[in-house]
Amino acid sequence: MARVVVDVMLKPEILDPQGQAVQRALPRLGFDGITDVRQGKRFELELEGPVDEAALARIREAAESFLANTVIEDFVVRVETEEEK
Amino acid sequence: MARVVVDVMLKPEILDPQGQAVQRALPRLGFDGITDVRQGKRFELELEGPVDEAALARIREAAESFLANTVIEDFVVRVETEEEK
Amino acid sequence: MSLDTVKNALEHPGVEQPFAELGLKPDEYTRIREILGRRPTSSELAMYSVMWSEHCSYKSSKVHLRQFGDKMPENDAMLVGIGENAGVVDVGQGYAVTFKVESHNHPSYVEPYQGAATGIGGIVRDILAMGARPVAVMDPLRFGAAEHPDTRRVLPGVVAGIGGYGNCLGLPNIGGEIVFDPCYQGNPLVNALCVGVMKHEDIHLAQASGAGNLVILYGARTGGDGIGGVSVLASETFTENDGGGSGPAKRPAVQVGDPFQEKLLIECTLELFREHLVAGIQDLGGAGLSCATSELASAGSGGMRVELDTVPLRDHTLSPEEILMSESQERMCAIVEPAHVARFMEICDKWDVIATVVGEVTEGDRLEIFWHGEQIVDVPPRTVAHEGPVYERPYARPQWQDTLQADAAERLPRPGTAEELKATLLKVVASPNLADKSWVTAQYDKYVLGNTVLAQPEDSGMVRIDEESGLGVALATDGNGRFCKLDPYTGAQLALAEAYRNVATTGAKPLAVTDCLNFGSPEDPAVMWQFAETTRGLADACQILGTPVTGGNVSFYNQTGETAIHPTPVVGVLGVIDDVERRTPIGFAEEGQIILLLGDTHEELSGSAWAQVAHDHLGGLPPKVDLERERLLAEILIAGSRDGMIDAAHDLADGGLAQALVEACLTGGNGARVVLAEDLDPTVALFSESAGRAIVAVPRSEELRFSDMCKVRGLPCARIGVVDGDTLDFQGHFTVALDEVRAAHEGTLKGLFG
Amino acid sequence: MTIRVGVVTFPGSLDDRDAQRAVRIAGAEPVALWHKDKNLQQVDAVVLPGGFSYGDYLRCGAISRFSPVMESVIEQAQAGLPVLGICNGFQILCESHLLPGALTRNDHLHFICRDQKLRIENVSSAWTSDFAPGQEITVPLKNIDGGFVADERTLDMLEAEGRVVARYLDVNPNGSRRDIAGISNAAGNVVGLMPHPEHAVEPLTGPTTEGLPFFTSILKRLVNA
Ligand SMILES: Nc1ncnc2c1ncn2[C@@H]1O[C@H](COP(=O)(O)OP(=O)(O)O)[C@@H](O)[C@H]1O
Ligand SMILES: [Mg+2]
Repeated sequence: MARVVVDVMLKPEILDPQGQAVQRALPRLGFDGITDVRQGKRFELELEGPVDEAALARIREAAESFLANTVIEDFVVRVETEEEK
Repeated sequence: MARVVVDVMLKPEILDPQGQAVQRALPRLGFDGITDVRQGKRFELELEGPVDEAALARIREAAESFLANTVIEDFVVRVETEEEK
Repeated sequence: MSLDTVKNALEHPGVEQPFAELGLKPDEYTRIREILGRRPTSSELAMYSVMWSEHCSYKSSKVHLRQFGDKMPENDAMLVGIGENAGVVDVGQGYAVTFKVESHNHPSYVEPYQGAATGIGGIVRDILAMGARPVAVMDPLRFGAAEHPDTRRVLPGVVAGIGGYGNCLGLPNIGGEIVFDPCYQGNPLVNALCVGVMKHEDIHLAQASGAGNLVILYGARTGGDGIGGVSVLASETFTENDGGGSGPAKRPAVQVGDPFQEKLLIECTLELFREHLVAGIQDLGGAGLSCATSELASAGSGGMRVELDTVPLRDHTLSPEEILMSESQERMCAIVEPAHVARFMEICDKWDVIATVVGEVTEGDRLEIFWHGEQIVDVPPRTVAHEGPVYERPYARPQWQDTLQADAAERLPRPGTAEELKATLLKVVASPNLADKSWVTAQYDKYVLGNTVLAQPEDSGMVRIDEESGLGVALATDGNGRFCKLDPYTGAQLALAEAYRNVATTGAKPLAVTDCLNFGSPEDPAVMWQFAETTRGLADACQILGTPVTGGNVSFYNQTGETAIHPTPVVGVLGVIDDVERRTPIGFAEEGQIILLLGDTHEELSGSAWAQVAHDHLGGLPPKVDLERERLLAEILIAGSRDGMIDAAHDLADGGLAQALVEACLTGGNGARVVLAEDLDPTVALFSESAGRAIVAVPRSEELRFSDMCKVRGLPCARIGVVDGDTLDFQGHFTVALDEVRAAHEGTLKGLFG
Repeated sequence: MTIRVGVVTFPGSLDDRDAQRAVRIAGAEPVALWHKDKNLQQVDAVVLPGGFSYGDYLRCGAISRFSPVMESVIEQAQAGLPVLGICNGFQILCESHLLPGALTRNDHLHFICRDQKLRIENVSSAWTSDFAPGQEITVPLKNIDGGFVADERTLDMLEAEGRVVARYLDVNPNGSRRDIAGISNAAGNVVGLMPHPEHAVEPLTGPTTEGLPFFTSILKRLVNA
């Protein structure tokens, strides 16, 4: 079994109220020096078969058409390395 | 400027209704072979200064106390590599 | 750990069992051994331990709660009383209404969002299990001091959780309470009320009868969440830093709700009812399958056999003990005749709800549970579900009670000048407890279902239940922990009186009561005395007002260390109104109308909001209760609404006349000119919290008819002013612009939490 | 001739019965449509009601968009069938690309339920023809993901083509770009609206009855057609 991660973030030009709220809160909690925060989604997909190019292509398609709304969001598909797990 | 990523995921034993909804939908859209989906949050933090151990320690603290709800969530802090960007 | 079967228990009687860790006392464990004639298996021990916990067995409260039955007033409306998931009341035209308030206090402190969310989920399933369509929710809440940093963690989370779950379910939130007091700092109270509607013939009960009928578990898969939730989160082992829970293994004690799943469960269940496919039904709440199977079997005529390994799991590593204790949300258990199973499954499939036959009703009188063919439970179900331990806990009036009562607020310094009086009024209406609650209630959907006639900030929530006839129900919840601390007997009666008055003020006839009794540790005789006094006061008052208690909930151990919360009974009253068109709102919407004050104002400042805000004082005796007067006031208010004499009415409670006038003016968008009674000190006139009072606004053309009615019936009715302008003008004292009052009243919660 | 207006129920739809009631009060016949059924039963118009379809998991409307009923709705909407998406329905229409843009988390991050003042900016769409030009109305608004966003070019296009159907007045309750509360497609038959006109059709249960013209507009158009 292998894990593929899809990261979905709002496009830079789209307002991210959640990220902004975090950014505003951090200094109040004593965490300074953070100039920007963006909040997005992370999907962890467990695959049955091998993570080959074909599988990744299918996942990219699923991300494009479903996991992300490409009107406002960008996404990145990547295979999770063992170390990250 | 450097970017640090905080990934926040529900603990494995906690119900993840969002991930389940995605998982149930995928086969209907023709995407088979995905045995499990978990959905979490991804925070991208831009730092003013260098990303040294001290900075990471502070971010870990922010994640622990604020970005993640450690009653139900786990988190991972990592420096984003250029290639991922 | 290897499987502990019944056979094993017989063969190895000497095994040491961790009954104490599971919260059982040595004598309780001994009793289990006597019942079974052997040591329990680990699964049986798990079941007994959760079912005999305070939360599930009511072992400390039972002897006191009995009064609600013993002193029950004659009431034809009561269709199902205490003992079922919720009481059911006849509201006419063939309709029945079921309602109940429950607590989710400890879980909401540990994880505010999910704790509160699953609190809503749980009470909604109780209502659903009676056969009713849930139609509205309410949320009586208590938090620590408004300015305390932890309140900033707990309150927004709780509110978001209640909204997140309730909004997603499509249930309008029609009322509730938000009270701040340092006594709730480590013990916030998250009570949740749900009301549901059905036709008389649709009432369902939690019982398993008819050998051969099947036991179907449907809804969410069972996971490791909430294991030990009942025994850890709602028991004496709860301590402030116990966030992770100390249940078995490292299972989370926190449950996560899935309101979408619950919405499907509701629609699916209602369709099952509609096709008469359900012979008995029980929701899964505290104690999960242990509770549902034992209660169903106990209330039914036969026994039950369950194949536990057929339960659909989210986590395949769960042991049978854990499956039995899991409090995974959004699950129901139905008893279904074999001939109906196929159709039952079809409907579940239509709603994408997983349903599994997990067992059957048997001829015998045992609850037997199997795991891969081996018997792990063999118990008489009544001993688990209904014949748990009963304690007569010692109780004693605390020593400090006299000192507290002697320290009356009537002796505190009062504002001396007009300026001081005005400043006091602004301070009172801006205080967190009396300030506008829109910051919270705007996060709740009050419109969904399209039947909400009254909601926040009205005196009671009101929903239409029949679109043709306009039949509706009204609900209010109240509870004043400060009064209860001063005198729990009177305090409980005041809570009931206020909720009753609130319902009547909107024009509905009060019918029945539900209550959530939030207290400290029952092992403390002082707390137990408060509890005994509260139940006695409530039962006595219900008898006089003719409104039976139909169900409720007890939450003990709301204390941090030795310090208990104020005794806090939250009382919900349900009323019925024949035509919701006739409802009376609180707002002064028409300029020129006459303002009348009904009832008597006494010098009663002890325990009041004024004493708290102006002097941070709690002492003395709470206002006196006159239940006959409450009854009369209610009759007048209902008649006034029915006969179209009054256009607005607002009950007087916290903050007294001052607060009531401010709310009526701000809501209606009009000012008022008011004359305070000459024979009263202005502080008393404005801030006394004497019970049995209300203000009404009547058109000039109706004034005489209405005041004559009051005179004939013997209800004091004083003309105190007129709706007018854009100021609140207390003639001879001070005038304050409505805008200034509004800014003070509406700015507080936004400033604290926004 | 009775006008038949379909109201789709998705799993998690909440205001479906309210929408049906509004249709009835407007004088048309509501027809319940089920998400798993492609058959639109020859209705004259479709309402996608508010709620949390599929729990709003992933993104509001993202999962519903792929339901069987939406296949037919998308196809027929493109051929001119009047479709009104309210709140969650608006989100579904955007996810389906029948309308441009997207709805994102409210800028204040809270669910908000309030009586909202709007100005009707376009009275030529299928769903707004019964309003007076520039009419100001108050109807309930309730959502947590109500902020309308689109890129500047799209926003300019919507303005230029008069496709902003309704705008927030007094308060922008969610950070919507250019105070947009509702938009239409180029043909004017598909309208998405964040506020809830179906909750403002009876004096007893709504703040006003000013939501009703959304439902009567469609009658006039269909009867005249
Ligand atoms: N304070 C109370 N007043 C009246 N009835 C109560 C009270 N507390 C509990 N009950 C009743 O005792 C019964 C058992 O309560 P409970 O175990 O909480 O039910 P459930 O498991 O359905 O939540 C219910 O009928 C409930 O209404
Ligand atoms: Mg129950």
